[in-house]
Amino acid sequence: MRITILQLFLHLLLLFGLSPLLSGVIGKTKALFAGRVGPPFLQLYFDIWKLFGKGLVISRTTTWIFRAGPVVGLAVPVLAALLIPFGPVGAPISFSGDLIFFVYLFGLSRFFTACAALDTGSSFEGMGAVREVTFSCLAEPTVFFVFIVLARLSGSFSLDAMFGPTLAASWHTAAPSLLLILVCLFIVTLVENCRIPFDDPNTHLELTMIHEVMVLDHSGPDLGMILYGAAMKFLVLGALVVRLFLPVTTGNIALDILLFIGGLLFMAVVIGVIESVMARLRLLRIPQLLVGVSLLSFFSLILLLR
Amino acid sequence: MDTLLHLLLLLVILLNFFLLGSSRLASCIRTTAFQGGILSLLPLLAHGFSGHTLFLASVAFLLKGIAIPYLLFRAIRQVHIRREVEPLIGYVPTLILGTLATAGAFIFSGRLPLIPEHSQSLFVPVGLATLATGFLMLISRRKAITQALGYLIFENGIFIFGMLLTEAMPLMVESGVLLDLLVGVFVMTILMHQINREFSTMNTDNLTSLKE
Amino acid sequence: MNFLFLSWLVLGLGACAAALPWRSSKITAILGGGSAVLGCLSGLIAAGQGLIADTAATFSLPWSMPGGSFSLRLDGLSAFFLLPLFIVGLVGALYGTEYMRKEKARLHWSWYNLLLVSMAMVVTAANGLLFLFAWECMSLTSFFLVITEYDLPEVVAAGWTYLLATHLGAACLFAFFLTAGAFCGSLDFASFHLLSTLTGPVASVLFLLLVTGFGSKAGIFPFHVWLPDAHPAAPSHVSALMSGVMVKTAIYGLLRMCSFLPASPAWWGGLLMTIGITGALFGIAMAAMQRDVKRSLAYSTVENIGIILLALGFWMHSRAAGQHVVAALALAGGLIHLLNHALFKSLLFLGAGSLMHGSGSRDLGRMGGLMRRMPVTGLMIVCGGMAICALPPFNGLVGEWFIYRALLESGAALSGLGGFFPVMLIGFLALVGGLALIVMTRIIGIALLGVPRSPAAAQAHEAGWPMRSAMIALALLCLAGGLMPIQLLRVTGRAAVLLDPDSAHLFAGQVITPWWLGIMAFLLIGALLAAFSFNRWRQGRATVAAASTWGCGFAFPSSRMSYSAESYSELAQSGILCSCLTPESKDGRTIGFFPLRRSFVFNAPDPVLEKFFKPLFQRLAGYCRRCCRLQSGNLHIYMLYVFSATVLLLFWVGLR
Amino acid sequence: MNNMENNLLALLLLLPFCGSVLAFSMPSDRLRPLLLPLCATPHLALTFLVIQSGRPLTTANGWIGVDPLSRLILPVISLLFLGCSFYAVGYLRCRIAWGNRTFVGCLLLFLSAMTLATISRHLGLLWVAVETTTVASAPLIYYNRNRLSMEATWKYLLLGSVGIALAMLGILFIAYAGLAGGEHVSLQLDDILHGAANYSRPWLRAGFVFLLVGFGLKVGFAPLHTWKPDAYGEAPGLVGALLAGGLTSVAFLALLRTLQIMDAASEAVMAREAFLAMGLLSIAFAAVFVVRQPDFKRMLAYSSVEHMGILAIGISVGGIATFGAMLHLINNALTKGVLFLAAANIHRRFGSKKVADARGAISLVPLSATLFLLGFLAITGSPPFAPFISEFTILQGVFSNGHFVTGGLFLFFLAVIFIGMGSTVLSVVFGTPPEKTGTGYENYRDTFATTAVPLIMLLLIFVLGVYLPDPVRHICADAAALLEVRP
Repeated sequence: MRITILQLFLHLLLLFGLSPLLSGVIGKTKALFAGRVGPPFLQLYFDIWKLFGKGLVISRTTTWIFRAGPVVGLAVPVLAALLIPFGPVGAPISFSGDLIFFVYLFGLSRFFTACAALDTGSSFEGMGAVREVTFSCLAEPTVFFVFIVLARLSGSFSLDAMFGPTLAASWHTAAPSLLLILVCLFIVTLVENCRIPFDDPNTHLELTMIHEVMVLDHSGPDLGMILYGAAMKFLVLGALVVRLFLPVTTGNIALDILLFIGGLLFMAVVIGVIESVMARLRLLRIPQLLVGVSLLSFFSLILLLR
Repeated sequence: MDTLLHLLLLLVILLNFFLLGSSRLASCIRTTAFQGGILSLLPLLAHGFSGHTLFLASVAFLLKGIAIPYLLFRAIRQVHIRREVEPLIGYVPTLILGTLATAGAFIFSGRLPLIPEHSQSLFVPVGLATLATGFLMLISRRKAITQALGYLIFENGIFIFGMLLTEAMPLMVESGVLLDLLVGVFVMTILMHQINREFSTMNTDNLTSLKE
Repeated sequence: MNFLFLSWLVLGLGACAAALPWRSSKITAILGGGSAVLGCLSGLIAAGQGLIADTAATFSLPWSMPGGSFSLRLDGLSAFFLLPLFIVGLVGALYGTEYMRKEKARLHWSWYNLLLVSMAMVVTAANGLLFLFAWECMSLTSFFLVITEYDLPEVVAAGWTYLLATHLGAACLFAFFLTAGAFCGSLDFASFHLLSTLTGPVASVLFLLLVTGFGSKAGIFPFHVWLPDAHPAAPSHVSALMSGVMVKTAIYGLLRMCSFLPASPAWWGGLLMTIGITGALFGIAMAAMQRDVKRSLAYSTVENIGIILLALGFWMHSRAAGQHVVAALALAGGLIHLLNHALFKSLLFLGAGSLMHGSGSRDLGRMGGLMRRMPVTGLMIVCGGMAICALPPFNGLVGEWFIYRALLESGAALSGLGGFFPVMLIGFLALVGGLALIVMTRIIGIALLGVPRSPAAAQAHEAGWPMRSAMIALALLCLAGGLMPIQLLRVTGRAAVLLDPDSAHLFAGQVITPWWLGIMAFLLIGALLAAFSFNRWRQGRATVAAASTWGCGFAFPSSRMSYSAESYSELAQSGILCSCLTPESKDGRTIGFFPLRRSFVFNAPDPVLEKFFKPLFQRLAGYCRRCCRLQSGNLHIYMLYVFSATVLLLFWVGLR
Repeated sequence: MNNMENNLLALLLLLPFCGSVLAFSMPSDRLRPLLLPLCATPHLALTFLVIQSGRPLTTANGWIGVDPLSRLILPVISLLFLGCSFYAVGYLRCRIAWGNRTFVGCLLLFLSAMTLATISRHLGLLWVAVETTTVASAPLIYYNRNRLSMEATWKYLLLGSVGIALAMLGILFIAYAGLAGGEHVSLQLDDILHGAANYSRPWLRAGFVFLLVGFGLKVGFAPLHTWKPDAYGEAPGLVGALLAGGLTSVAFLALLRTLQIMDAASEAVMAREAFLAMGLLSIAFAAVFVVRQPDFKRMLAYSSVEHMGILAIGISVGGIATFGAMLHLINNALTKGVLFLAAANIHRRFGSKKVADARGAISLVPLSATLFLLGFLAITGSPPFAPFISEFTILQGVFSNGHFVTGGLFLFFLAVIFIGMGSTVLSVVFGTPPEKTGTGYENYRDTFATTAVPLIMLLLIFVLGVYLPDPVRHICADAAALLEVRP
């Protein structure tokens, strides 16, 4: 338990403080590409703060599950964040086999968001729930294959050790498969957090949405908690991608943290670039692409096993 | 004595062939009665005159010669049919099969070791031949009465074979055999009467509705 | 051991008492249900004693049957299987007192009590003949329970397929026990250790007999065809008992007999794993397409049995390969999942039963919005759903966690292409987990949430206190399992040690302890409470207004506009599942300008049954009927048979 | 043997015979059925008295005697007849219009013939007794007096007589084998067994073949079973029960006598192989014919063929299987009794034996339908009932003597028979009842008289299935010891 209370505080500070900033950066990059000024960096902070203060309007057909959706949506990313290292800051909790808990934790949030969507009884939420549940079912094998490759390289089964110091050394030994996993993890992050190639976060056409349409009926503090949870989830998965991409540790804690934050912002810019360059894929192509990605990650494992 | 015995046995085989070949019912019954009469003489010839054989011969003559043919004639009269319809496999093939069966009987009895005093007698082959003829009539004939006749000849075959063992067969069992034969045929005639009343014909073609 | 006899005595007396024609069915319910509850209680004590005691309690009585002896043996493994039996039995009895309709209840309780007795006897029998005796009594009593509502033709058809499958399975078991008895001289399990001296091929034949015999009762993939029909046909607390426990007695039989067979070669484990994973994928795919709630849950039993078999097969495989840590993990995973499945599957079946009891039909298309009218049942079904999808705070995750760790450890350790197989299994298992999520969100979303789809669903009434308390008890057990996984491991350790002696030190030690899972479950609940209090704090000041769901401008949203059961799984069918599983749907495509009234009919019969077993049996029956022409009906042919038989026998005798 | 046993045996024989004579002479149709139970109960009492004395006892001239085999079969016949007689009282009351002079008379004659056959120690006497059973049962089968029952009777009679004639030939061959072997010629079973060692081989074997075919025809082994479905299908259920339970056991006893002779003549191996072949053939035929059988009484006939095959296999394998076969004789008789009587009630209620017409019996005649279902489960060897124990013991004998292929075939055919019979029974018991037909059968209800007997028999099988009482076990063990092959 080499984690000290300071590191835990730093961990939570990064989680709560930094997560809304990423969507601000993405918004700014897309605006830059589109030649417009775009919303300020801190737009999401203001939205969440505003929503926490507003009143609540809920549908007559809903039950307690509708109110439980946002609660789980907020609690799950916080707990997931405790399991993974933020750059140099080690994971507060790490035990052998926590990757399984990590994956099924996100399963819990998916379960409640889908049920909350179905609770309103409207066809749009139903559509969103079906898509969310079906596509995530294809993404899970990819996550597991990524974790197996890392477990095989690091020799341990806890996320903290997998994304820990051994990562830098393994880049030299198994660079090609690590590169493949990086791509796969990046795509999974895009799928899970409703970014452009798979889902359009700020579209208004319900037929094309996946995540947005599920939260259509939420309002006030509930909507705030959902947006904040989504941002934190984006940060958690982003942290994994960045950790994979920048395994270097310079020994000085402050410099490493700055490097980590820079990596995150750079990733946000990359996603912003992708979103402005690509359009949303047709809905039927997404399962094929997801299966392709899981085969890719499986192939990277074969590269390793050879 | 033996030559007379052999003659009678050969006569029985000839009667067999006649039965297989003939189509008229009345003559068949008379032939069977005649064959029954011959058979009832056998115990006297084979084992001399003793109380046992005398009684046996008389009972056999009474049943085979008189009682059963009378029953069959009565059955025919009630049903007033005269002629056996074409057997399943035709007269000539039946006769050929009859000869084959008799040859088989002789070969088969050749393989059975006989005790010295019986070695010359023809009882075993003739018995088996008559048995085979009876079986053949049961298989090939259509009319219920001819099937009953076939059963009678079948019994005659066994009766001939029984001659070898008269001292082994106690009186009571011998008469039991004949009694059962009589009751069997009696019940058959009653049934034939019912069949005729039900189907207004004696052949058993329409007796095939009970099948899978 | 004597508590076990006490429980059998109480159950037996209850069975006889309930069979008598009492005036009011209330007395029958009290007598039958009461005796069942008491019997299960004393049974639980016996199971507890069995688990705690180090040495196995044995009991033997000379039985007049040739080759048989009334000998019982209560060791760790039997006690482990008695636990879920009496828990689910107790809860089912409590549930049944209210659920069973008046007129059908009379013989029901005697069959129910006898089923409990026979299952307990199967698990503790120590003699081949007694085992088969109890085994077939179990099949018969469950058959009579399945056809409780025998006036419905499909229930009778389901009962017949069930009886057929169990009887064919029992034929294989007969073959196994008789061959084993022939080799070891006696049918007592004590003498079955001689089986370990068998050579390879004979042991493999015995193993295959075991897999077919017990497989047909456990609902293993190719022999599962009766399960999706029989379980829904039975009353819900009986389906819970059958799905949760009876299927596990088959797994018990497989394990107990395999412990007698010689050290298993690798391909045994491989066979079990392949059957297991195909069964899991097939089961969960079919579960996603059923309109009938209980039929979907029955298919999910096929899936969970597949997962248990995968774990046990992997245990055999890695034990043969000498990886003891991986073997211990897989065995622990298999047994824990088996125990957990008994709990959460019974909870789900009881929940589905109370939905049916309340809303009057099992069809998802006619339910909807039942959560508002049946809050407790709804909450219980959500808990069961979370447990079956292995979501954290509940016990479902503990079993799957061990299985995943076993697969991961062997995937990481094996070099070369050996590691290929466990990794592929992980991929499939993750896919099955995802599909399970689809199935459960479908059932909960369509049945409980949204807008009522039929007038009956609109007036659904909540279940009475016995049904609710039964479900609450099971839900609490599931939650306790999730929060205290150490206890689960300690309970399964007693059984696992008997099966795999050389992994005893692992179960005692810290190598495979799920301690952290419990901590994380507590942390999760803490986080949820914190988030909930934050939500209440922020919402506290603002006013909560209720309005109709935002319908993008539609003025009168109706229940027909919300997602239905078929449309929910349609994307999964087209996207993921292979074409051979797609259900038949006579869709009412509208043609022409003024289409008449169109209807859309959708059902998903079991493809293995429809495309393989039914045509096979029809053709066999056709051949038999053609051979029946031998009985042609005319006397001459019969005479010819007699004559030819005599001649043939004479020739045969002559030749010898 | 002192004269007390002497006249006990004589009484045992004469009682049913006098009953039958009385029945034929008694005028009133209403009182005559009461004769049946009046004769059956003392007959059962006498049977138990006779088999009390453990040691085999024979009369002075040695023609009549009780040995372990007859001590096993006599109570079975007597018990079955007692059950059927009580059932017959109820049955004949509701068919008073048909008149029952021949029926009751022949039934009692049938019982006396069967008793004679069981306790006869002389082959000729055994032959006469079996012939009398054939002739006595012909009118019983013809009781329904319609075209089909007449055809069934005609076939039964003709095939039966041919079979009996062949058996007679077989007995003569055996006698001549003694003559050819230089032994004192006699048809006494004890003398034959004593001198069998040096009988001449070819005569003995030919005799065995004729006896096997002759009595095999009465038992109903596979190629010779063709009369069984017609006879059992058309006869009233009561007669079917007696034939399937009683007559087959007696005919099987005759075959066991033949086996005893062959064992004594150290020809056991060949004889047992013939039995094994016939047994397997019987089960195979039964399995093929029972699938999709449209008539549930004919299905019971094929089940009887199957169980005779099982007995033959049990005897042929030897060891513990012989004990199983002896036990199976008892179980088979009782279970067939239950099945046939329940089937009779269902037939009477629906007025037809076709599975297409007789549907949904559970809602019309609930008790008989349940008995029919439980009887089916018993006959196909489901545990709580006795046939499971005996079939399992036979299988134990088969497997422990290394006949794995036979055991495998046995189990396979049993499974096929279960499927065939199961679909028929379940559609009869659980189908949807047909709408009101015009026939006058609707007013038939399950009365105490018609369902008490099968219920008691079922309870008996259940008790035998759960716990095998010692006297039954000793009887079976002694009978099995008699058939053990002395090396």
